[in-house]
Amino acid sequence: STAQEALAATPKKGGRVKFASDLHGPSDTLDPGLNTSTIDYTRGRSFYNSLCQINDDLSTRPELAEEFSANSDNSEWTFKLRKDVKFHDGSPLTADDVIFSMSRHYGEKSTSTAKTLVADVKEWKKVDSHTVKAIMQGPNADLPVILGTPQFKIIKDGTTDFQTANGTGPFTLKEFSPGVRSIGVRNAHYWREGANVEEIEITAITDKVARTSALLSGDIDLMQALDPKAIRKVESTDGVGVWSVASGAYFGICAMTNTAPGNNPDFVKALQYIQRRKKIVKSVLKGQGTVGNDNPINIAYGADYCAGMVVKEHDLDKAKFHLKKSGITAAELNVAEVAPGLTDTCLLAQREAQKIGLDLQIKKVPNDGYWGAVWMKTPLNVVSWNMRPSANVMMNLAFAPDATWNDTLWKNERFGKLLVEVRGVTDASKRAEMYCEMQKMISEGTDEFPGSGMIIPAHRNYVDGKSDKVEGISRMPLGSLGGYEWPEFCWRTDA
Amino acid sequence: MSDLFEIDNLQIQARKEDGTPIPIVKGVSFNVKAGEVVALIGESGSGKSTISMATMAYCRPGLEFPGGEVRLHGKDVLSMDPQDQRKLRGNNVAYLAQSAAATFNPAITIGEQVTEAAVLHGTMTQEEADKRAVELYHALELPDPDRLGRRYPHQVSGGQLQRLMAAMALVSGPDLLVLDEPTTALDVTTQIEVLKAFKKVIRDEGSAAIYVTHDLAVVAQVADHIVVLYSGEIQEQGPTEKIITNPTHPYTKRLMAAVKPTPVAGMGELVDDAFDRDEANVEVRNMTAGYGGIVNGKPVITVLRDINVKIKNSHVVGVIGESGCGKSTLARVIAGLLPAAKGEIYLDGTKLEADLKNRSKEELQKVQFVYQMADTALNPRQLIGDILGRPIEFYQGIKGSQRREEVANLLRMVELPVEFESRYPSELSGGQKQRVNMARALAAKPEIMLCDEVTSALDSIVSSNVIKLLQKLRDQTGVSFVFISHDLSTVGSFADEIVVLYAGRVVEQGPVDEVLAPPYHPYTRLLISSVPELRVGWLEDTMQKREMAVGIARGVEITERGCPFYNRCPIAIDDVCDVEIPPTIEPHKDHFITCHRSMEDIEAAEAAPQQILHGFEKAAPDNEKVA
Amino acid sequence: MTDMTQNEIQDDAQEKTIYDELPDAPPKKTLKLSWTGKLGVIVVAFWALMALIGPWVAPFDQAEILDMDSYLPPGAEIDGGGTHWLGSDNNERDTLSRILWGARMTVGISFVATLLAYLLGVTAGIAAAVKKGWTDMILSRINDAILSLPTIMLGLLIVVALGSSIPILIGTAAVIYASSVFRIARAYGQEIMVMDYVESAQARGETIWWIIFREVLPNAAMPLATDFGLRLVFVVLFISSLSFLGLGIQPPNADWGSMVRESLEAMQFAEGMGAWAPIWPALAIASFTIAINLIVDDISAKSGGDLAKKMIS
Amino acid sequence: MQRMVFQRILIGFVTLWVVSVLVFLMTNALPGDVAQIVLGQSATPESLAAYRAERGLDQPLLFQYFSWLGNMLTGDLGVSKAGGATISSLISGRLGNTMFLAALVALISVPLSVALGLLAAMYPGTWIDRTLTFGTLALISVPDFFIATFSVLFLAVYLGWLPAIANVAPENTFWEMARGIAMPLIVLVIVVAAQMIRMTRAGILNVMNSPYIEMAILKGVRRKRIILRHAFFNTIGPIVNVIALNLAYLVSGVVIVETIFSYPGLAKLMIDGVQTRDLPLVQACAMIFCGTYVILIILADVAAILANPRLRNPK
Ligand SMILES: Nc1ncnc2c1ncn2[C@@H]1O[C@H](COP(=O)(O)OP(=O)(O)OP(=O)(O)O)[C@@H](O)[C@H]1O
Ligand SMILES: Nc1ncnc2c1ncn2[C@@H]1O[C@H](COP(=O)(O)OP(=O)(O)OP(=O)(O)O)[C@@H](O)[C@H]1O
Ligand SMILES: [Mg+2]
Ligand SMILES: [Mg+2]
Repeated sequence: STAQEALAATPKKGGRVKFASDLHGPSDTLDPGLNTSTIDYTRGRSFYNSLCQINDDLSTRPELAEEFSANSDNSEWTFKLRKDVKFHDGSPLTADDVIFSMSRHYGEKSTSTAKTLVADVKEWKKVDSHTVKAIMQGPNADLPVILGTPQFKIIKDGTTDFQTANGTGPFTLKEFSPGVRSIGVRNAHYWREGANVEEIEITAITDKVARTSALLSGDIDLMQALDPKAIRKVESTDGVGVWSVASGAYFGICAMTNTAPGNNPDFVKALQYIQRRKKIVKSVLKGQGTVGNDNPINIAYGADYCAGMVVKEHDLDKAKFHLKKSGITAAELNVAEVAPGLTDTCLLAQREAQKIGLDLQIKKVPNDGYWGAVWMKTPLNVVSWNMRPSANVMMNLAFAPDATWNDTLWKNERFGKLLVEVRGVTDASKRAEMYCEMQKMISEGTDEFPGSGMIIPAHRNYVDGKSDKVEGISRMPLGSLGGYEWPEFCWRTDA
Repeated sequence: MSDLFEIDNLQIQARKEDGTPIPIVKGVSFNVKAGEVVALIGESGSGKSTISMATMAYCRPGLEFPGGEVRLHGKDVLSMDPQDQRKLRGNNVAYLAQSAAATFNPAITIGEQVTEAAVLHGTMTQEEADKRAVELYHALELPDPDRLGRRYPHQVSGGQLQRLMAAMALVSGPDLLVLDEPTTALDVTTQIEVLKAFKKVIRDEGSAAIYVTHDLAVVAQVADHIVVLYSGEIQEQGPTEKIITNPTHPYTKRLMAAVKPTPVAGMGELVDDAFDRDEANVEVRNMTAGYGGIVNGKPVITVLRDINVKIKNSHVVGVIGESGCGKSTLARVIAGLLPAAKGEIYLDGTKLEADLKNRSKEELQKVQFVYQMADTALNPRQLIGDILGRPIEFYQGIKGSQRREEVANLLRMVELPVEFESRYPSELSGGQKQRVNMARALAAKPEIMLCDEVTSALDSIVSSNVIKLLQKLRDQTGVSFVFISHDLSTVGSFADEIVVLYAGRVVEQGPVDEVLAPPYHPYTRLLISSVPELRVGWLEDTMQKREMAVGIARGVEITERGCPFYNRCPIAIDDVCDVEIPPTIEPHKDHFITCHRSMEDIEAAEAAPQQILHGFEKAAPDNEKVA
Repeated sequence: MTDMTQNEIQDDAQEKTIYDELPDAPPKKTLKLSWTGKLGVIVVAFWALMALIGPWVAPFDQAEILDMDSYLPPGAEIDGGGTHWLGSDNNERDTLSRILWGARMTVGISFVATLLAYLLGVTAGIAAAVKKGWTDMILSRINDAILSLPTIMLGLLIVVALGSSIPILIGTAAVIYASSVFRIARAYGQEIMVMDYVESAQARGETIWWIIFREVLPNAAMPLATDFGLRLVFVVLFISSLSFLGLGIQPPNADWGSMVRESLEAMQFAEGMGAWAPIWPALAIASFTIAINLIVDDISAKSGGDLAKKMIS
Repeated sequence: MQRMVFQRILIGFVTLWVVSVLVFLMTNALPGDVAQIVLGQSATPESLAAYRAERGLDQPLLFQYFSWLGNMLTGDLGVSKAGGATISSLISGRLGNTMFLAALVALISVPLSVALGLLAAMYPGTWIDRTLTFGTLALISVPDFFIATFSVLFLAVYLGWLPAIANVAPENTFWEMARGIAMPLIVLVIVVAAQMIRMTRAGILNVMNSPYIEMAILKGVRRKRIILRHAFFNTIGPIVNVIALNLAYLVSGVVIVETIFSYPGLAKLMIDGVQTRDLPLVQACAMIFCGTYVILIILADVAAILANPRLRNPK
């Protein structure tokens, strides 16, 4: 894969890389359990390590764990830790550190943002000083991938103060000013080859034009979230380029199923048929995305994607038919620009809705407080999801009947049962069949059991910008700039 | 003597909205020789100020020069290039503006303003100019001459400002002095000093002067040559002696005829008894007032002390006294603009609230105050029609065309053209503003009018007409007046009773005939003998009298102890007058004099003023005690 | 000397005749406009007209998403027929049409909001100066408190708390800007308050309203008018910054400030004249505000510049 | 005079107090339950209650207010709920940055705009005045975000003269600092200058009809001196008020400039605080803004008193 290729190209040592994300602020944190944003994830990847690391194809390989294995039905996972790993303060990594790090995702007092992902681990057990065991409530083949996600970084046993980062990562923390910048210096005592660059600076430039300008003018080397409209400009400028990775990330409109108008399946269908999916990919995403089919899972999830489904084309007749059947003529859609292009997408929908006689009022609401006050609270709203490490995790987060973040409060018991069952299924074709059924339930529903109420017109790529002088960036689709893997592997051609 | 300055067929015009010209000065020509004083006299609004400003190639915004020449040393200043015009102003020609109070910049010290022109034009260094300014302050009898320059305009009185303005004009020793009503705001005693100073400068430096005034008696003292203006045209001009004694033009004759004689007893008219009730219309009892807020029941700066005044129905009470003695303050207290610290005011027998905020609209209407300074009392952004129309509408609810009719009547009453209703105050002359100011009070149809120097800027004809108008009003409607003026002849002829204020206290009070006839309070006497007479050489004669020299050369000192007039009084008793409050004697019924001396002493002093030398030693011209 | 003056003089002064006739109506003091002022009137009139009829003269609907690319240069032909005279925006909508539609929002809202701000700020500010004492103290402290908070923050709070609708938007802008107006009006009010003519009006028993609007205000009108001209721009920009936070005018309605803001990226992203996308609405704002200010200048020149012209360097 | 200044300072404290009440009430009136927003989607009833108890949010509002005020007075600004950093540590560096930039802008813009305003007033109606009028109006009617973005594109991207982001890190050299701060400086000067220029001009022309100006002309005083000495000193009161308002804006209102140039200042911090409902942070920022404002207003009032002898030496 690309990561390996990049590594193979004999990186040069030294130099400094400056990265600008799109958001930061006083809530910046060095506590992996509280991480929620790209800048946090990047910082986490610089100063900490995980037990397992995710490859570009979403398979896993060991990181702090020397090796890991499961029992026959994937209900018990054993991780053997490396013995040569030291924290930045010089203390060695032991099983206690892992047990402590994991324990922070449990209990009432836990503030972890990823606790639901590991809720099915019944117990973390220390086997010996360098071996830990996860005993599951049921079979789950996805545990290593989950542990590869940013929140599960390993910290020193007993850490409570996160004004500094005492991790095992490729960089040691030199400066951390929330909302301003963080600086890491190459960890000379890293347990493996380690970082190529001498220093990284992690900051954010909130304004997208300013961020792009900073890249174009050479003031930063890497930037997160390049506006698709800027691609042409960046590509035509010497010395900088676009780093676009197709992913399963998506945005869409949520029609709450517990209330009107979303509880009317025909209304949802009408909304689905007015979507100009290809146009959204072409114009709004400038080609940096793939057509969505109201299905959270796409090709980026590999085998779990149900490839056989027919994509709903833009069809005003069908839309009109369903709208008529639903008897609804007006609705209000709350929109916050939580993902680039979302407002444009909604405006497009508004325009098309007008053509079928639906008065779709758009109410722009501030991003500020959106997740608390609007999302999952108003009948029609919008959402944006990053890609998750597996289809199961994704659907578990947002579609399971009891999921806290179930966007549309869609309750389909059968879906919930399948979601748990499939984790234990090892037979590939059986598994594919089950996943396909689930995706159809979400996207189309059946006559008795309506679909999820999600309108997902497109999946977007992670589109970032980089200087040509920085190499060694992977194509892992779980986050920007190759899933935040770059701090350890990137290198400067001019170093 | 050669002609220093010539005005040749000068024309100045304004324009109507539609662009048609309104001529204001219609071809005026006269010359000024070096060392000569030319007086411009004429009715209010005849263009005197406009012509004086034209000497510096300047006209007010809205006016323009369509023709004529103004030559200084033979060169036409109107056609000079602007830089040369600027160099001329304040240097070769110095100007004393008509309303001193408004002409001083409130943000700059007096000293800087006085010396500014001389220093800027490079005729003197700052030190030289300062020195000369101090000399002038001395000459003009200004208080505290050495430190006066560091004060700001608001820290001196209106009369003092006018003298400072004179110092400003005199400081650079210009070729031509243009003095626009330089003594209107001054009481007679101070006026003498200022006139003296002008004469001295003109004599010593050989400057020429244009002296604008409506006061013919003053003209007789200072001018060599008189130009009589009417409606922008010259009616007559000639040597002073000739014009005064033998005017030929009918207008000049009328002007002379309208001059009031020196005040004497018996010139007041009898009151029509139609409205005559014994009951006082307004009564001020035991009033003490001042500025700076009231602390412990006493004003921080006490100006008036223990004042008792009764204004009977349809009576005129004249208030006279030197500049700064508290005349305006008295009127302000009655009007409620300045709440008294002590004492009461009664209107028709009912007590008035001290603060006007607590007075009823009816009470406010009944008592109308005419501000002394018309310049600041008229809103510059309101048309005259609105200024006059508002009280009519406000008090009587008259609107629309009827209101316009009323306004027109008011304008006619004060002898202003009806079309002035659509002018702004800045487009009027000084006297015209003063009349509008008075008309505004008339519009309210008051029961009592407090007139603060309403005729000071008016020529003799208009002034006597205004007084006639007031008299007519009194006779018709029974309105009573508090008439504040330093013009003793006007007071003498118009008032029924006189209150003489000195340094915030009543020194004499009584019916006009009593007050203006002996026995006088020493201060009243000084005032009366300082009124200029309409004859050439009066000033010089007066200055001969040593008594005058003694009495005049003093500032007013507001004291708490003793008699306020002590330091100027020719018959003061040391260790008595300066420590004890003088008693009140009543030579006749209702005539009160406040003095330590007995009636006999006072009468004796009248008889032989020259012999009373007491106090002369302490009155050596340069007196440190006077601050 | 003419005969006429002769006659006049011989007449008794009280019976003058030449001025005696009352003109039919007092001549109006009309405002004379300079050429710049006239230009201002023309531009303002144009935008006022567009505020009324903009939607009907615009070639397209403001929400019409035309099947082309975003940020097309001016003059680009549209697939379905028609031309983007000023190019298109990020959503492939016609910029010219949106500017014409937006006139209503921008001109209307900013004008009404500024007027309200003035009504509020001037009244309270001069009232504080006139009344002095406790009224002044209380009004000034409340005002200072409002003023000391950043405008965006205040706007955010008000709109978040009360929701976003055009009346609320106008009210918010009015309250926020009234506080600045208050301070300036009060500063001028205090200087004018000490004049005798104000005292004279008080002595007449006039109400506070009369004193504020007839005695004091006309004398501070010129600097306040200048400030009015500027504040209008601030309101336009304020509304656009609220829109940016998702609080302002709701899509697809256009307002010029937001149009500039939304298409700002074009300066970087778009090619050729397409990069002018934010400039057109910016020009619309500029033309409107400059025009208003040119008129303001003419009004104020009437009350300010006369003596200034007599100065010599 | 001293009494007057003292009085102003006292009034300043009253203002601060009023603001503290206002800030407290307003931040508490923000919609959405604070605990809910802070804890986000992972909130459980128990953790919400725990959060409320920990923050004292279950106490009566009045009590909360006084304990907040008490802490504030003792210099304890509290802890940011999000990152856990103390608010004073979050603020201190940014406060310095904000004040530095504001001071620089003030230093340039105030003399510049007063001078230009005076110049325009000196030659009203002439081409100088017209040019200045058009110039200032053109600048003021262009939104600040437009100027900022344009200058980045032009000066940083196109010409490459200046960095696109404002580098003010402590390790930078003076030259780097100067280059880094140049653009925000230019943009802010443009943003605040226009109003000051216009208002200075208006203030001057407003007193130009006074008789004392006529007198100065009649004394042959030059244009420059008339404006500077005679007119200007009589209108300083209103002008310093406008200046004070603009300087207060420089401290609290420059969100856009801070965002576009990534300049770490207080204004952006406060907006971030509002967005994350970090109430202690918002309150602390608001109080700082108010404090600066109050100081500026006191200075403006004192300047007005100093410039006006009628106020300086009341009768
Ligand atoms: N606002 C004020 N504050 C303090 N002192 C004042 C104030 N106004 C007037 N004075 C002082 O009060 C005294 C009386 O003033 P007032 O105006 O009554 O004099 P006046 O008799 O009317 O003099 P004039 O003839 O010059 O008008 C003067 O000494 C004056 O300096
Ligand atoms: N800007 C103007 N526009 C129109 N008319 C004006 C303007 N300024 C002055 N006038 C008129 O010019 C005439 C002459 O005014 P001027 O001030 O010279 O009178 P004056 O002789 O000095 O009178 P006073 O003795 O009352 O001061 C007056 O009738 C006045 O109304
Ligand atoms: Mg005059
Ligand atoms: Mg007086």
